[in-house]
Amino acid sequence: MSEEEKLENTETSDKPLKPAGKASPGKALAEVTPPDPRLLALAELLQSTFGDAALESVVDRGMVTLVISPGTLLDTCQQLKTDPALSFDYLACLTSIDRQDHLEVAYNLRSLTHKHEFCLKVRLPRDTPEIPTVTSIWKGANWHEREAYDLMGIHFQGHPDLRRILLPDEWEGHPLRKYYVYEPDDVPSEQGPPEHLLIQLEGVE
Amino acid sequence: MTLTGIAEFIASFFGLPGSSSVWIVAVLAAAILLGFMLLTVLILIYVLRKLLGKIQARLGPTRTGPKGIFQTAADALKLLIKEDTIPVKADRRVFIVAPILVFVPAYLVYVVVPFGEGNHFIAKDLNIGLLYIVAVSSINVIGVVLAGWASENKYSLLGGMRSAAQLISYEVPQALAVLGPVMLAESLSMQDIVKAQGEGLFSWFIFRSLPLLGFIVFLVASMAEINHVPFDLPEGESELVAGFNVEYSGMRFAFFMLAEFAASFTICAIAATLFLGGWHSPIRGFLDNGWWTVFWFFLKSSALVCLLMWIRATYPRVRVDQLMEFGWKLMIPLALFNVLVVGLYVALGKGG
Amino acid sequence: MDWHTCSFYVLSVMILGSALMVVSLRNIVHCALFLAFTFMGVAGVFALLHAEFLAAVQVLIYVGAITVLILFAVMLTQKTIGISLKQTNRLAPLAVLSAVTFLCMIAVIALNTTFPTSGQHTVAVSTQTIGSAILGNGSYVVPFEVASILLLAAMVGAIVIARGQDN
Amino acid sequence: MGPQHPSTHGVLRVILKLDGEWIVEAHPDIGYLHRSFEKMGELRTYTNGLPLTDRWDYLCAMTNNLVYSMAVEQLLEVEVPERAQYLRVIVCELNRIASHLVFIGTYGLDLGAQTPFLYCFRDRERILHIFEEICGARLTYSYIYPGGVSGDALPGWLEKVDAFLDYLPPMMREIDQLLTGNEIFILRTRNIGLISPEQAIDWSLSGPMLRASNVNFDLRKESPYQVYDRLDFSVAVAEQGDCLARYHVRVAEIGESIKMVKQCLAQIPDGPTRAKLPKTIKPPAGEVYARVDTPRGELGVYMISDGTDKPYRQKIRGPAFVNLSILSELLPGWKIADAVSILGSIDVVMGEVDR
Repeated sequence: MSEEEKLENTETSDKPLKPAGKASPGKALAEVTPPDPRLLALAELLQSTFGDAALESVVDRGMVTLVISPGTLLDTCQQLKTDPALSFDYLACLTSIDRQDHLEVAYNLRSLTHKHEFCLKVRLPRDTPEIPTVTSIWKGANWHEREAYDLMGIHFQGHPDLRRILLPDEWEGHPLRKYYVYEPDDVPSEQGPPEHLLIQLEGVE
Repeated sequence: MTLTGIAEFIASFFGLPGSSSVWIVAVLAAAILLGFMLLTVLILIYVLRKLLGKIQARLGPTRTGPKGIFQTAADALKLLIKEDTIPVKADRRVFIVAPILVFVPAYLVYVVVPFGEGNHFIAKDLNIGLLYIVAVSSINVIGVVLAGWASENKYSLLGGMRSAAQLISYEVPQALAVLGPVMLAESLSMQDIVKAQGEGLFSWFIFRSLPLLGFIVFLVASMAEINHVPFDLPEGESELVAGFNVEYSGMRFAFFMLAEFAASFTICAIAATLFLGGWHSPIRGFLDNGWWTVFWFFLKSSALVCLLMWIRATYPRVRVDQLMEFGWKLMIPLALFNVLVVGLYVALGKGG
Repeated sequence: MDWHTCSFYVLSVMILGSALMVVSLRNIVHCALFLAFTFMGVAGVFALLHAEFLAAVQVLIYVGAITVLILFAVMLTQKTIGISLKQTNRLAPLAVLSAVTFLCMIAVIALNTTFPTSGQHTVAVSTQTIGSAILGNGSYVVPFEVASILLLAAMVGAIVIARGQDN
Repeated sequence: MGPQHPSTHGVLRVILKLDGEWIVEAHPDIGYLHRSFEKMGELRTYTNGLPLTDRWDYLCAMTNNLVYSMAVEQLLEVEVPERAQYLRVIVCELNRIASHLVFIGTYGLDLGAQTPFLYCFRDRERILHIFEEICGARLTYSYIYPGGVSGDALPGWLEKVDAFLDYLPPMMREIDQLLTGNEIFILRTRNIGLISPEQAIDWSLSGPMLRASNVNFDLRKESPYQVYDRLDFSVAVAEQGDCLARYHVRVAEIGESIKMVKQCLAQIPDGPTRAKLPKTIKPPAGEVYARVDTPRGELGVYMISDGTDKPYRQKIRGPAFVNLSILSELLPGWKIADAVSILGSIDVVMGEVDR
């Protein structure tokens, strides 16, 4: 699984800053475009301020990604917003991702003053997806978190009004989970991956 | 060939006592007025839809008959055929009486409207003509409130109360605005007011004393009185679903529509009579007698009606508290000021 | 029996009838409605007496303002939809007694005053005469002004009381 | 204010707690138009996932296609030919004009003025006609494909766009006179539904909602995509942050869009309109957040590919979804009649709120 192999090689090479623009099949242009120097500078800045907490930092196709552990989320976000050099005052988007063996939450943050942005990611264990809410820092996260709870089942501690936003309240299960198959007539099955979905996952050549 | 002649003929034909011809004249006049009123409402609705269409770059009704002439007749027929539902919990009797209480005042006002010169063009030239109009037009408040209350649903009750508050708060400026012409003509009777504006264009009350103020105050207050567009709070679709006539359908709803459009013609007729010299022609003496006076009267009233429709097309709705504020804090002081100025004008004019 | 007297009888039946209904009906909004009809009947009688100004004022003030005021008061104060009041209570006998005595008093006064029963119509009271009576020189100017001040005070008082709830 | 209400622009339900005429609490209840585009996106390949995007914000489908195609192109790191980029900007700005015309029309209707609605929709009809000529559809265009545009401009199409751009300004002045100068319209919108700049940023509003609260942030200027960096246009910003300011920003944006399309028509080069892409697109594994400035705000797509021909995850960041979330803090304290004008000024399209 390409995701796992990316994880291994970062562990072994003790978290260097790795431009990931490696050649990939089906590329139209001849050579690899080096990532924008400004993004490298931003990644450098983030790496220096959160050196210890940052598990991994990747600059790939125009987006800087910084992965941190869930425990340190609240104070890193607080620092991101208040630190004058960073001042990420705008939460553009909050995405919940199901990586089969674990869940992920990605925060796309942007600074209107310094005009730079990056993606902060947090990995959560699959069985107990608990994470503190950031609505106290950015109020815009309120509905994003309710949607993540509703569709992905991630529980945000301390959220002022955590209930389903899109689906009817009495709906069971979280549709965006990979194994979620909604058979209209019976209860959605979450025991394990149904056959046809499994085949599709291993179908990577 | 006047009405009284016809009445005597009918009285003698049926062998009734001679004196009862007065009754028959009244009944005949009432019938004529009712017929005239229904006719004007039909024409008015059709013209409104065509004019709105023109203003809004579209055609307006074209299906029913050439150029959509029978559109209003079709509407009326539809309303007649539609089933007259009465909500179960509603108070039946009041539910039935309310539309009549709204319709009758609009119809009664026609008694004093001077369509032309001389007695045979006015139903009854009461010497308290104007006061009669103001008094009669205050009755429909009861009809509106009862309609809202009788249909047993909180939206219509709210709508009823709101429109009653609106009607009452705009009766005051309307009555005050009417005082201007009364003072200038020193009489309440409509015919006298028109006679006082006899000397051509600049003798009209709209130009005498403070030009236009009395006219504008009267027109705006009357528009609020008949829930015309900038003040059509009760049926503010976007807020309450509908006003006091939400539960009415079929013929009863037609009463409300009839009352609204008849009232819009009456206020234009009264405005024309009070401020635009009623049935007088703009140039003194020119075409100023007989049937021509009726022509001038209708020309002026329909011009005002078109002005009202133009306003209907362009203006959005006012909020409730703005409406009340506008009424109490602007209209009434203006009306009082107008009365003061006209009073001074008349007093000075007479040499004290 | 010309139409003048017959319409008088019609009007008086209407006034007395609806007045009776006002007192006897259970649903309070119906009473208010009949109150309006009573006032209209009285206005009709004024018109019959050629006091047109009074008739119009009667309609304007009583029907247009006081009845609406009562309707507003009734609807705003309590849930009026569908409840019916018990019209009679313990004080009924006392009420009947006072009504009867009042009736006798009027009857006595009515019997021994001689009304000027002149055949022709009474002189028309035109608005000019009323106007000069109220504001003309040496007439009822003072009581008229006092009354208006009283009304003003009442209105200001009402507003103060109503506003009192907010702050 | 239930799902079926004349002024909620689609199936939005707002639970209002009232004290007489005043609103005490407001809880928007959405989800009535939820078709779970994100789940459907995961089960379709990159190419046949595109027609889905037309149904997100059905008033401005061109920008939905654009953001989806840009996400795929960023994953593939493929360069789109010049002519295609110009055509994309032309159709997106025309779509913005059409969407703002719908806003002006319905906003007037909310407040009771019937005439502007018909004028706006008459002009919008011409834009839809132009779109119909180039891609055969009036609302669901699927015109912008990953790698370029589906069809080149037919001969005479650019001239038609040019003619429309000359026809529109006088019409806009007419609509302007109808509403902007109208005292009752101003009475109903000035200082109503005030949003402070800090509040706007904190609630991460975007588009006209943000720019009306005196925050000069426009994606087309900050991180220009396609050929926006070659066009000179000014960002419409207003100070007060009330309903009237939002109305003025949108009207000004129509003027700016006209200027932009005029410049595009002047600069558009010849050449291919599609990049060479493999039959089945299989971008290398990775994550991308593409974002575009639509008439309602920042429409973003966070797309994750795992090397297969179907996106692994496709999160849609709807601008109206975020703009609507401020309603619960914005409405309390105003009257019901103001709620109608505040909701109208947010210019909500339920398609991309509920996804």
